[in-house]
Amino acid sequence: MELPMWLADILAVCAAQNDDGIDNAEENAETQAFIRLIEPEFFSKQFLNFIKSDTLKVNLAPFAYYYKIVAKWSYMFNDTELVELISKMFVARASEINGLSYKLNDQFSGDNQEFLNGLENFEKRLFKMSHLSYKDMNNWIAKG
Amino acid sequence: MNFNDILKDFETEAKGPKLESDKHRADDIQRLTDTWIKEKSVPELLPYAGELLDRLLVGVRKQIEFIEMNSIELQQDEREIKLLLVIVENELDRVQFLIRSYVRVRLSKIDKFAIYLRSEDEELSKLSSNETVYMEKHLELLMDLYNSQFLASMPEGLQALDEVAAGISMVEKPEYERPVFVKCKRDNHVLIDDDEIELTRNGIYVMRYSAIRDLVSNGEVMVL
Amino acid sequence: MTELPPYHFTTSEINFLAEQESITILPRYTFNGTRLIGPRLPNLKALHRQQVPVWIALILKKQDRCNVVIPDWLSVSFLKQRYDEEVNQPNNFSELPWHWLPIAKMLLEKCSDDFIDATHEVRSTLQDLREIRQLKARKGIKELNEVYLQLDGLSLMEINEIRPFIIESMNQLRILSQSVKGNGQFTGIEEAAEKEDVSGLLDESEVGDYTRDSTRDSIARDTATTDSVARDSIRGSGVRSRKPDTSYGDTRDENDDEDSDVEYKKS
Amino acid sequence: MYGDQATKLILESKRAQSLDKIPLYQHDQVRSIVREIRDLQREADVLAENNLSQLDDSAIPYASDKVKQCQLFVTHLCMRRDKRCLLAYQRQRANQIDGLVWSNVEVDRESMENLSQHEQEYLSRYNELVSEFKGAMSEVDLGGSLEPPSDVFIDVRVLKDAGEIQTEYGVFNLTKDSQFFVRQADVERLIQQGYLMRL
Repeated sequence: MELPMWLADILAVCAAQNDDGIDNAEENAETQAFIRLIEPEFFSKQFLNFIKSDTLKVNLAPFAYYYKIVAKWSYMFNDTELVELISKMFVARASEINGLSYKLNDQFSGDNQEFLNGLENFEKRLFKMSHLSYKDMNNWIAKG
Repeated sequence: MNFNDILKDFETEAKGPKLESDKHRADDIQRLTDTWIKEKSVPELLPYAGELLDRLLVGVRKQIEFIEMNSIELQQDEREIKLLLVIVENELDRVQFLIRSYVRVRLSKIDKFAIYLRSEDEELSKLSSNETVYMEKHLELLMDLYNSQFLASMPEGLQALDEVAAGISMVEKPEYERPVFVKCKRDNHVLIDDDEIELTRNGIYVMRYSAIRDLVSNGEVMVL
Repeated sequence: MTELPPYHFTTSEINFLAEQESITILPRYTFNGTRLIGPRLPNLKALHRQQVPVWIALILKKQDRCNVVIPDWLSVSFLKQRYDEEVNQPNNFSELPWHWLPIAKMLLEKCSDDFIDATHEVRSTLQDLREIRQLKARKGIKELNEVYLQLDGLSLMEINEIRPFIIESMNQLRILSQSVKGNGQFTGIEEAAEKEDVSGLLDESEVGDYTRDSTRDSIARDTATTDSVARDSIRGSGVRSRKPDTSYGDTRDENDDEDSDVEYKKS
Repeated sequence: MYGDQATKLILESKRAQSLDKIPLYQHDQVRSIVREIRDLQREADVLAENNLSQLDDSAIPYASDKVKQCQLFVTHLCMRRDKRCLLAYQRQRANQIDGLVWSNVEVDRESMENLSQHEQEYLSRYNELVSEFKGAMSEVDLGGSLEPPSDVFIDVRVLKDAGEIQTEYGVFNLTKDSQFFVRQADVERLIQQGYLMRL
């Protein structure tokens, strides 16, 4: 079954309790989470391998909030490996974002355009902010 | 008042009262500038610089009077007094800008963190009395708006505004963990994730605010 | 609509700060000082050097009341020397005044006749210096991590230029790393969600469906935060304090980039 | 599904953030979410009652108990989410209204009509509050520009005869081709209207 994350998240974490909710070690041992999350495609081995080999080519745009989802997922499953991999990916992509945001004309083509199209929402915001800052600087230098 | 201030006071006392007021004023603009930068840069609301502002506002009033007095008698070709007024007015604009921006930055933080601020005495004590009045009244207006728009027609159990639903609090707090740029006035060290990090004098660092919050508040580290 | 975050300073604000710095002038005429809110403007005597804030110097200059003594560092030879240092020490920024960019710009614009060196030469040397330093700063960005960055020697205007990028990126890395170090607290996640204020909630409401085999498992559309208002009646929840999470050092590799001037240290 | 209406409202909010104007208040949307919340509450009440009555009944197997619990839990979560979306929507609009108040510009009729009646009331009350706050620090125009001052005084040349203007610095007779050194703020309008040119 498909659930929105806001619901799935809490259901997966919260255990059902067959009493009035008194925390009791014995009971906790017997309890189970309401639901079990199925590993989504974007955390599959295949996808993660793609991230490793082609960090800048990965299209994250379809997963609008990729980093937020990673943070939630890692929290739930304490997945340190995932966090490490994704952090590395982020650094690589962020450097590229910074490099492109520095370009003065807003003309992007080929690989650059493809990379920008593949950004997820936080990355897009980062790009825009960085671009605004560089622009402000260049306008200031040109002024007067 | 810290040790340096006390030392400075001794210094000025030795030079006599006439210099003291001047010296004080000289520092006040610098203090205002620093206070503004700090308030803008850090994620939390800082204590209101009331005494400093009061002193500066007296200065502002005096200069406004000065301009009014002198500009009335001003003749077209009195370049001398005109130039003087230009300088006075320029400075006035600069000080007014700093105060305005400082007050507005604070207001936006107060609006954002209102519920959090009023829930903790320590936080509340950072507001001026005017700010407290503003915060309470603004909350009241918002409350009325929510209530009349939809909240009142909801089940009673749902009418609170500070609950923690699905593990996420509705109360917005300052992002203490957000990184800030700092410059160190002397060698120091901080702990981040159990790692001890050496800070060298004049070094410029970016690190999470929570790690250097104390050093910022005692002035050993300058936020940029 | 993306705006720069509130902690960011605009170039005009940094310029404003630079105008508060002191500079030496040589008055052309005698001029009685005046009381100001800040330090008094002293009486100016013709051809007697006097220190005044840059903004006053520029007003006097505009009225032909003074010449500005161009600081030593605004000479071609000094700047060229700094440029060589930048080239020879790829891991450091050379030492320049805290406000070198705006002060150089203002003086070149408004006091060009006070320069001893040819201003076009000063300009082009400044430009070279700026470019090599900017390149270094941007290279340092590859050292982004969740703990800290060290950028000794950068001036305020240069810092400001890269500030939003660095702060937001480091914050993202910090959120990611804390998501697995939270130890039973929602800390990292909660902030991840709250970070963007109301827009955070707006953002996360977008739907995305992800499929794996035949089972569908949608994980987007999460929302988290909302600004809200307290009532006097507080229901049990109260305010949770969110102290920084401390946790053991992480396992990132130490890959100091030789070419970078940004120190990145990890114990 | 429950929550869909709320998601729509939030998307509307997101859209509104990128507009210069505050869009029309979504009365119907808000009402239908409130209705959804009440429906959920009724459901929750029923579920809770059933749960209670089943507590003593040992014949009911554990698993079904758990299903009921889950149902109840989900119902509550949906209600709370709905509510938070409403709050976020309203807060975002209130923020925009606040911005309008601080910007010091006359609110035109069209913008006013996009606000709900309660929002209009909020606007006028917040306006009062802000005036009160500003009044407490009259030495500084708190509603003024947040841009740092630059060129407080400027040189201007008169392009068209504009008669006399009165400023703090005396009276200027603006005859064509004459030049003046004036406070920028005093002549901003004349420059815009083409009477003066900045030099």
